[in-house]
Amino acid sequence: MVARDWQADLTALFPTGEVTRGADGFFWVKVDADHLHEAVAGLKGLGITNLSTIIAEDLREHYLLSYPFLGTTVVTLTVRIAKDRPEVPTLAGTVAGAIVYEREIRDVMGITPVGHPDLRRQVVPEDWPEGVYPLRKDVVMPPASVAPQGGDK
Amino acid sequence: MNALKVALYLLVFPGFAFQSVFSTWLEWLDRKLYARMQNRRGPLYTGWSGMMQPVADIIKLLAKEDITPAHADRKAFAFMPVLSLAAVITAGLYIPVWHLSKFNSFEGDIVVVAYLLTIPSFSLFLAGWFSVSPYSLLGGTRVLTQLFAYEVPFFLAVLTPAVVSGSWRIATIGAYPWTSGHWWVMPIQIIAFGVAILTLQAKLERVPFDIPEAETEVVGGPLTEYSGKKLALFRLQKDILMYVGSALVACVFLGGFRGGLLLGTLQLVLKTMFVVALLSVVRAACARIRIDQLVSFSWRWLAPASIVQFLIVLLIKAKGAM
Amino acid sequence: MAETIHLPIGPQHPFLKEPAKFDFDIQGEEIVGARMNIGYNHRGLEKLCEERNYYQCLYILERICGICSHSHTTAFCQATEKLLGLELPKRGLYLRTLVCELERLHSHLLWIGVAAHEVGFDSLFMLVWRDRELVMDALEAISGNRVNYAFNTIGGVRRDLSDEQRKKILALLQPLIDRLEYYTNIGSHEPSFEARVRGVGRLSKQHAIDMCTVGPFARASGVDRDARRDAPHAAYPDLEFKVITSEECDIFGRVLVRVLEMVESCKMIKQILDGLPEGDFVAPKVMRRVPAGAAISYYEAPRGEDIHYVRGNGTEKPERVKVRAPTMANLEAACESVVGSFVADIPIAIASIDPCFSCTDRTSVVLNDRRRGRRVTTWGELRTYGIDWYRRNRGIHF
Amino acid sequence: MFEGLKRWARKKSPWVLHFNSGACNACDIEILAALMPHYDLERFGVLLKATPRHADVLLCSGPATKQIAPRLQRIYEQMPEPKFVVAVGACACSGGAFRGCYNVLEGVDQVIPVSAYIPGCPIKPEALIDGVAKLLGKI
Repeated sequence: MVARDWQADLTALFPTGEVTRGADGFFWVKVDADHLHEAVAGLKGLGITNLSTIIAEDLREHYLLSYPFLGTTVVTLTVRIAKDRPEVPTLAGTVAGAIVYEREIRDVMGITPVGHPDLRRQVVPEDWPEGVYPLRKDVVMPPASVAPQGGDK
Repeated sequence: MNALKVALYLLVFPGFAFQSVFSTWLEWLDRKLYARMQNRRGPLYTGWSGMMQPVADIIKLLAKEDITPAHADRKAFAFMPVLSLAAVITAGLYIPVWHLSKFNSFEGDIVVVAYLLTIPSFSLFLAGWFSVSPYSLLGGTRVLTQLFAYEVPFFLAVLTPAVVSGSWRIATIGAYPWTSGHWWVMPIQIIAFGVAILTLQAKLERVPFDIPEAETEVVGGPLTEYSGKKLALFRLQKDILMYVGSALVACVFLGGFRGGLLLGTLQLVLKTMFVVALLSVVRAACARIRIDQLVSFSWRWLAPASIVQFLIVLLIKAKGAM
Repeated sequence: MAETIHLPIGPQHPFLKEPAKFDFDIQGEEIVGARMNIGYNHRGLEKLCEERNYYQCLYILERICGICSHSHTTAFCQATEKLLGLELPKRGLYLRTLVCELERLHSHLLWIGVAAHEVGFDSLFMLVWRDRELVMDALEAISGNRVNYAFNTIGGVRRDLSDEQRKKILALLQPLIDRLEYYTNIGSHEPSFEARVRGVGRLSKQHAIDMCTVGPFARASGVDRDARRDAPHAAYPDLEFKVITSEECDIFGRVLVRVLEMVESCKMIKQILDGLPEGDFVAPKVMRRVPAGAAISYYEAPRGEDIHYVRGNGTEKPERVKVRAPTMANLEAACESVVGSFVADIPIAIASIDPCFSCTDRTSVVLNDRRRGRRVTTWGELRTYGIDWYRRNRGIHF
Repeated sequence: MFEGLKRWARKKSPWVLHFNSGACNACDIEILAALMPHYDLERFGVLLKATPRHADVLLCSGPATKQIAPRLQRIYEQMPEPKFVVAVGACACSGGAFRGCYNVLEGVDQVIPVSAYIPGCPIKPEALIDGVAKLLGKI
């Protein structure tokens, strides 16, 4: 495989974004939520199409979404999401594989992918209570254990 | 004296007692061979070399709680295993081994046996139907679909020796190579024999034709909801069906069981074992096929093959060679 | 047109060795719609990891899944090592990779057995599992356990490999390769098996790319991607191997890809054992406090890329651990590939991605939802219920 | 004598149903491995059955997640008497490594009565054979 100067390519692709290269050779690019679509389309142009997952994090001041893409290197787009407006444009139109992961971040972090075609519950059961997102730091879980009382065995 | 003989015939040999014992033993043989072909040991510690294993299974099932699902039709649900068991045991009485009289051996008994052997399939279908659970229903309809696929080739294959010998009586068909001296009729029926083995396998719902009970697809098929005694009856029925089917095939294709009580029984045992061993080989060497594949396989290959065999036999007959 | 029947499969069904639920719409024997519902196996592990230190996390993550236990710890160790900026000793990397490849062997053998079982080919199932025991013996010799090896640690591995063990594993490779050849033969020439896997569960290359499928599932659809090559990790950059792809796009292709991958694995194991560097097998000094920052690590598990994301916050406990198991990426595509085939194809088609729900389900959490009245009955209640039920329905009094 | 026969049959023909109540797969594959040529549980008359109606022994692996608990109970109810439950693996016995997860119960015995516990993470096939043999010895 020909080594490619990804740094140059990515910097050209994201003139306004911040492209950093980790010690492991993976790239991190900060992107605006509004420009997410263009960024993904741009990566597609570079031949990086495989969205591996979407990682949702609660960083207390804001949420952070990371979109790692695997081509012949790994490029991770990170998107900050404000706490008061937990929304992100959906990627469903550009990358079909994003559908599952967007459903997942909706379920566990409560970040709504705007324009998503199918927002059924996925990783949580269908009878999950509204508004409880288990991976938020401030989530109030119902009582931890429901261990039934003894009973004779 | 005669009444005693009839009672002996019905209850002991080759009636219920012999059939149950011998067929469970055949199941052991089948399991053992199957296991050996898979590099396993098979049952080992129940009786000598695990020989009592099928018996233990059936006794255990008989002693278990019997559950009828709430939605099921209670009477029909309980009737089906009895019906199918009765059908196969009756069919077993026509296997010509001992004391042939006009009651258990007559012109046309091969048709009666072949007919009786289809009843278990119907009762399985109905059992699935009356259980009212999705898997049983699916399994039940598959039993019926499968029945339509293999029944015609099976009939054609089993009737070929009948045409050869010009008789519809199992005893006569079996004895034909001996009485006529035409030994060569046995090898030329090899195609029909092969078809009979495969369709018998389908009748017994064993791999590769265990589509109705494919446990990875429809759990237990029509028997999903059966437990305890009723399941035990179905299991016994399956064993006896295996015995009767194999004995029928052995009788018409492998030269019958002539030679009196002792020699006849010995032949019955050995020849049936041979057929069962063939069945186990088929079972061990194949993957399960799909229902549509079974239907096309049996109409595209099995049925034509048995017709070709029929034509061969008719041609030879027309030449006047037998 | 036949009536559409709704066929729920799961959560307990013989073809699923683990609980998950699929809903199929069928017309006669044909499938017209498929939906999946996972989540029967959540244990809430990601949340649990936030309350443990990194070493405790290793034990938890190892138990995400019993089949690819080494994969998860490898991915997690790699991510943590990146955060720590650790340079691993070569021998440690090689030994880690050795277990990775042995695990791939055992997982693929397991899969072929299961696939054979799904199509009712029990003889092949038995034979494959018999040979799998060879690999299990090797793993047991190396790590002392058959399934959860606890072999990885942050900064290397926990045990060294003696020369005796090395020879033992080398001796086992040749018979294994011979057996693999035999299975390749069976897979491609046994007519009833072939009839069940050829042309079933089709997934086109374009679709495989769009759905972001991973692992052998994607490679069987002609997608040339392998994290071992594309996102180099462990000792893979030093090893020579081919990325196996197939243009068959059906289950047959998936069988083929896995068998050939096993042959590659055997070759890699030989390379590792022949060129095992001397030296330490674990980094001498590993800090317990992990600096702040985020790291993402790819690892090509037997089923596809396993991705771990770790965010450290300068303490002994991780701030966030995110696990993306390969099954997650493949399930939706597998569901779609079933539509149009027959009920009989469901097990093999779903199994063809080698689903691992315990991997997939680790994120979500289920709470006791009192609103819907879902509750756990105690044994005492059950007993009362049972007695009562018998009294009502059978007239039996205790 | 009749009782003796029954007991003998029960001992010699335990049909098992395997149920994963939230396990990590490790125990499950070891259960399967125990049925395979290397260990071959069929020697003892053990057959793996697909439906609870046919089974005598329920092999439970995994700590019983909250979602699975009602199903587990239903499966147990569907089994005909006499029935036995074997908790396979450390997490089925007590919750094991998952003890403390909020959606995990601490062991199968919180949901259904258990006749035998086989600890180990995961169990070895030998342990399973030993456990089943001990259970049968008690019948």
